[in-house]
Amino acid sequence: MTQPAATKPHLSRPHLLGLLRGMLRIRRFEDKCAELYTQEKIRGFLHLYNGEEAVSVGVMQALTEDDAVVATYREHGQALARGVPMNAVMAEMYGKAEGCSGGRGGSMHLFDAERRFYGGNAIVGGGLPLAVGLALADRMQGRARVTACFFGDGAVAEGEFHESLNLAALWTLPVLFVCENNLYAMGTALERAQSQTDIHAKAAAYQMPSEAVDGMDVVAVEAAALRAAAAVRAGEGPHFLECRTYRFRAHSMFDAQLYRGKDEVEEWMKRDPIVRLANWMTETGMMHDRDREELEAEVAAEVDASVAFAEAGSWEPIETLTRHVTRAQARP
Amino acid sequence: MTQPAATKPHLSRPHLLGLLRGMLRIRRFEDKCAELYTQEKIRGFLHLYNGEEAVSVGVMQALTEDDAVVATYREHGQALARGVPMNAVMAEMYGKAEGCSGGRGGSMHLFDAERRFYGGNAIVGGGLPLAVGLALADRMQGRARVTACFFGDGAVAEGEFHESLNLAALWTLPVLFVCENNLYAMGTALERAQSQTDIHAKAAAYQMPSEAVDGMDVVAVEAAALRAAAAVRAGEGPHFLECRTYRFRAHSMFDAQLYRGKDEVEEWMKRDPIVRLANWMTETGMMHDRDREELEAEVAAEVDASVAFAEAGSWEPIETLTRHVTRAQARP
Amino acid sequence: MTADRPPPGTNEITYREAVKQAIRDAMIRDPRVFLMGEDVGRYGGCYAVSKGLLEEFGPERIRDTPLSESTFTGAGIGAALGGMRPIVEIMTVNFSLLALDQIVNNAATLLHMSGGLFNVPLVIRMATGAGRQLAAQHSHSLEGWYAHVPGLKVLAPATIEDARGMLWPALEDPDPVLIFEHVMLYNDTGPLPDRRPVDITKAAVRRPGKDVTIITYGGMLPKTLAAADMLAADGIAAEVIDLRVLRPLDEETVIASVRRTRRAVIVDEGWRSGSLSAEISARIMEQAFWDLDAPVGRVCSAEVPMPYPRHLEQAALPQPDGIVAAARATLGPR
Amino acid sequence: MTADRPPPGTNEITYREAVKQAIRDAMIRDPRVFLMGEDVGRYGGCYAVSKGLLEEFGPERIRDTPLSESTFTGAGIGAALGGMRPIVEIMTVNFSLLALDQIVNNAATLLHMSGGLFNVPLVIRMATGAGRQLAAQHSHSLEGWYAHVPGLKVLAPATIEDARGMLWPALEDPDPVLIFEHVMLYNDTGPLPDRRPVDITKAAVRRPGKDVTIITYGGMLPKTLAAADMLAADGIAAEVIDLRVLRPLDEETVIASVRRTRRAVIVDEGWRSGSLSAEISARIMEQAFWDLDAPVGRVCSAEVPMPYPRHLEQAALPQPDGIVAAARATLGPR
Ligand SMILES: Cc1ncc(C[n+]2csc(CCOP(=O)(O)OP(=O)(O)O)c2C)c(N)n1
Ligand SMILES: Cc1ncc(C[n+]2csc(CCOP(=O)(O)OP(=O)(O)O)c2C)c(N)n1
Ligand SMILES: [Mg+2]
Ligand SMILES: [Mg+2]
Repeated sequence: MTQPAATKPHLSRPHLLGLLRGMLRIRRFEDKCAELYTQEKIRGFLHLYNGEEAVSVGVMQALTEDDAVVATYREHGQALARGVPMNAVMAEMYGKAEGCSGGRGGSMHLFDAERRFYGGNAIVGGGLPLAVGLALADRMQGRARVTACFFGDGAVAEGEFHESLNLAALWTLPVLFVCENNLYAMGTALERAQSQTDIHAKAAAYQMPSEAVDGMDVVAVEAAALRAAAAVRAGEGPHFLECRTYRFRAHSMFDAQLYRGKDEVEEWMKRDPIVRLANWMTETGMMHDRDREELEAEVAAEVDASVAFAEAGSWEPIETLTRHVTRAQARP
Repeated sequence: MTQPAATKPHLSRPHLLGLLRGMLRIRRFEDKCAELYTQEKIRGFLHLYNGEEAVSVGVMQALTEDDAVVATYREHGQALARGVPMNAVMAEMYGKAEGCSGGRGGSMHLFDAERRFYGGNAIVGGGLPLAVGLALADRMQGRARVTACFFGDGAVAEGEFHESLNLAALWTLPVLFVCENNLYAMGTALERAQSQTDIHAKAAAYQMPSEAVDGMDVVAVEAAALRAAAAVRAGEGPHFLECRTYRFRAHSMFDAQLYRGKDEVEEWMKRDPIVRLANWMTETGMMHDRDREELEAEVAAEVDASVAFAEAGSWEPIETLTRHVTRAQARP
Repeated sequence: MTADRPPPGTNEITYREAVKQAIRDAMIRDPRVFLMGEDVGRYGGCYAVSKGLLEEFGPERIRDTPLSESTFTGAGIGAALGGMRPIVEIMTVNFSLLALDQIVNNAATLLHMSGGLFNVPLVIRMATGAGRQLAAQHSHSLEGWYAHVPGLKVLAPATIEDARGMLWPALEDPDPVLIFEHVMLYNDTGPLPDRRPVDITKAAVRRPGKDVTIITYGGMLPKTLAAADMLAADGIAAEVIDLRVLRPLDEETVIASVRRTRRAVIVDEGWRSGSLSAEISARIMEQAFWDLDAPVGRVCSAEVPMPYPRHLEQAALPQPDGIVAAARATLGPR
Repeated sequence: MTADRPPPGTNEITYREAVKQAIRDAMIRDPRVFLMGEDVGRYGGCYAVSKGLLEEFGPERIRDTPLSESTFTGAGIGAALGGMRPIVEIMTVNFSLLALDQIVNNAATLLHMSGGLFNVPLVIRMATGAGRQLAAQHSHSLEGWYAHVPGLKVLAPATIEDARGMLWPALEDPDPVLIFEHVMLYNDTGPLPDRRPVDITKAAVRRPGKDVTIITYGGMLPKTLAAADMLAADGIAAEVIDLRVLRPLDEETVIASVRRTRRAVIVDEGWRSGSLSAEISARIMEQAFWDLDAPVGRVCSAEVPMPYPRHLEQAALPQPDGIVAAARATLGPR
């Protein structure tokens, strides 16, 4: 995990290569998941992050190991960028005991205690109050930690968005609200869900500092996140970051995408955050074809290894069915 | 019920006398309720409207008979100003069969079908979605009616406030949102509930036209309501009216008012909307002492008559206990 | 259903399609009817129930809502008060908790609080149940909670006929009606049923039998019928009752059957403690105790938030084997 | 309680005061404990439970929240995850529906979904029940719903001792615990109990008896004891069991008693259909059927949103007379 030392991104080659690697790991992981889904190795609902990689990778640069993350159900990228080991994430996709949630969570419920990754929440908006509470605990215990809370544009319509932003602002809590605005909530376009489509402007209703950033530009996201996290960490209260992005794939694996045109998708694909960074690094001579190939190979190997790990994993015995219902001794 | 003919209040003597009478009816009714509560004629929770009369009386001027009202649990004033007969309201306080809700609702649940008074809702914020739905029904049925939705400053923190304002604005529905900002939700002062205490500014998050008005000035409220209702009726979509007011009495009959100082209450009492209008009318020669006395006597008689009506009312027989659970034939 | 295989050549239809046809019919029949919920329009419904309806009826009557369960459900209540006949779709029963305040504190109480002035002719449909590996926030069976609430009517169509026939009478009902569609039924296929409405007051005997009564509803009906087949192979004639209406319960049909068979088992996908199965058992206790030859059994889900992996999910859910065992237990020696 | 009148001169205390003392003790004992909810601070609590605590512990630990049940409850979950020991107060169970999503979909599931990584040591207190003429949106008894949910522990202190003694073990519990305080108990007065925690796993026999077991909890305990007095006057010795813990149920105590008395009645203020009383009846059915001499009876609230007037409210609620009649019915001739 990167230790944020400054409030501005380092534009050094190793750093940028790290960002690129971070995004590529997510992209290739997601592509593999799609493949595994058609093979029925992964089941349930599967929400892929293709196109949005710059958001998680950018934001996570601003967090230290002590900070916390509250994620959505489209959280593979959030988890990988946070440092949850790919093996454990892939095993979780399979529902294997070696998964990061012991196999019980699946794609929508990735957890990691060591990395303070508080899940994978499949109730839209349901994570916001948790983030407020985690930040409250930090405040009450005098810890200068940040809780980054991810949610989509769809969540903005839910009552909990409003309640949580107000509470965090009212109590000056150290939450970094990160809206992944990919313009759709399932098949509902932003303008069919919000009377005010400029989401970051809503933070004004809570007197919360707010910024909108190009979510297809990992360096811009990182820069904005660094600024916001620094302010949050300094005790200035919550900050709001709207990352404008786009999902390249369907909402889930059951989606014919009738609600948007191919041309729109193609238009956005031209802004692919990975291609964009890679091209820029190539153009500026920071990266050569061989570097890129090496990176791809390295990531492919990691993904393959994660599949092998998951395949080799074990199923929780059926006898443990009612484990982890309560931590205290069970008696229903 | 006044028919709003214009978008500006008539400052004629009869009109102003009508406003004064409207407010006085509420004030004296509430004082009587307080008395009856100590006599245990009225039970349960009782929330009085003293000090806030100008809000309901002012807003109702802007409504026609066809319009609808969604009220709070502090709704005696809202009901009386809307034209629900005082007898029926008082009988409801007693829980008598002759009450406007057949006695089953009590103070917090006044209803009147004829006046399209959709209650008396004791879940803070719970009425907002109903108002949105009533307005939706009007829109879908092509009726140019307004639904006025009353709620307190406390309700502004609830998620339903946010969801409802968004939906009404998104669908351009004919709702007039009326926030009775009396600075407290029970014992919680506005600044302890909201990071942004300028409530009317929140409407911007929904691109909704909004205005704050002196809720202690009935003419100002009427004027603002007329403007807003006219726009709503014209199909411009929802409008937001924040009426800045104050409750002179405790939150309910179980409240020692530890959370506010006597001086603050006294300061606000100087702005008593009834005194203010009466004084102005006296000063300008529109009202003479005799008029005032007559008015007081008339209102006192009406209140006394309502008590007599309620006293003479009947109890619903116990055999009818499970009536009105479903309208279809019951079988639990 | 086991007994009812369509003869070859007959039109077949899925449960999903039957629900859609019911909505379509109602929309055509009554201009006050409209459908409202998340992604019912452009997306076609999260379980593809409403696919195509937007094109046919337009966005005024097939309304995509923002993610705001409480408010669009409450708006359904308001629209019903205002003279419309809304069908509100909530994607999944787990999300309905966000709208529960509106349903319990408003929809179910307005008629009573208003002394009979304001009824709420609203239909709320939602998916329920597990089996698709959707884990602990999408897989529960909470319809039993709704069946607890006076003022509501609760339906659970388990057959294609009911999926098609229950909506219209629900819309004609003056009170709020909730319809629970089990996610594992949507792909069920069967003969195209009549367009006519079905009776929404009675339970149905789906299979007659004399040895034991098995009472179930919704998504558990196919499994129960499978269990009855297995029992039949062993010479045990199980009577299978599909409750159909979870509130108000059709006690008569249940009690009459139990009086005859003298044995009963209830199959309910809800978590056992406090599920609807308990209410059925208690009513049998109260009304047929002296007729019973054995204690009434229950087959329910394990008391665990639903785990994701298939083997654990299936282990958590009632299965035909378990139903057979419970039925046998009522017949076995003390 | 009938048996337990305080000897003259002993310190007396109200149930309300006992709850407050429990909170105070916990705040002093563990700096991680704090209280959060609507009007718990400056107002002193809607039922005056927390009056004075703000002055003693300050606004950081006695936190008035905005009206936002879902978020402050969810923030309690988050704070518990973050190492605190929050006590969240929800004014009334009817309002808790606004927070139910957080409680069911997060508090109850996080441990399981995370494969045991994240437990939620949170206590949620709320008032429940009727009797104060608060009508159809403030008077219900929905604790039975919470008792349905795996992952939660549900307590119902019916005595001053339990009101004082249950909070600390609830806070020590690694899992979310809900505590239901019946509004009609707050003014109950009795001797000052010990500061020591009580066992929160067992039901209590509040009055021993041999003829019939009456099982109840929370606000119905005083009425049940009154009924037992009335029965005693007629020579019928009723055993009164106070469940105390609604989840997980202490089945052993209930079943052992019923096996002895061979008769049982359950008293529950919830609406009858689908109330916790059904679960108790079903468990007795399953585990003590052969020991029963009569069907298990239930005394519950009428299935009506609570009406406001006193005579109707009282008619809707279980009363000692009805309990006596139900107990007698189990003893009468077939
Ligand atoms: C409370 C709730 N309502 C509905 C759903 C179903 N649902 C799952 S994802 C989704 C869309 C969410 O959109 P957004 O917040 O923009 O996130 P994105 O999928 O675009 O990342 C919906 C409606 C849900 N999971 N939770
Ligand atoms: C959802 C909900 N939470 C809490 C309460 C308890 N309660 C009743 S009135 C009230 C204060 C509401 O304040 P506001 O909206 O400002 O209205 P006011 O009483 O000032 O008119 C509270 C907290 C409630 N009735 N409903
Ligand atoms: Mg989105
Ligand atoms: Mg207020």
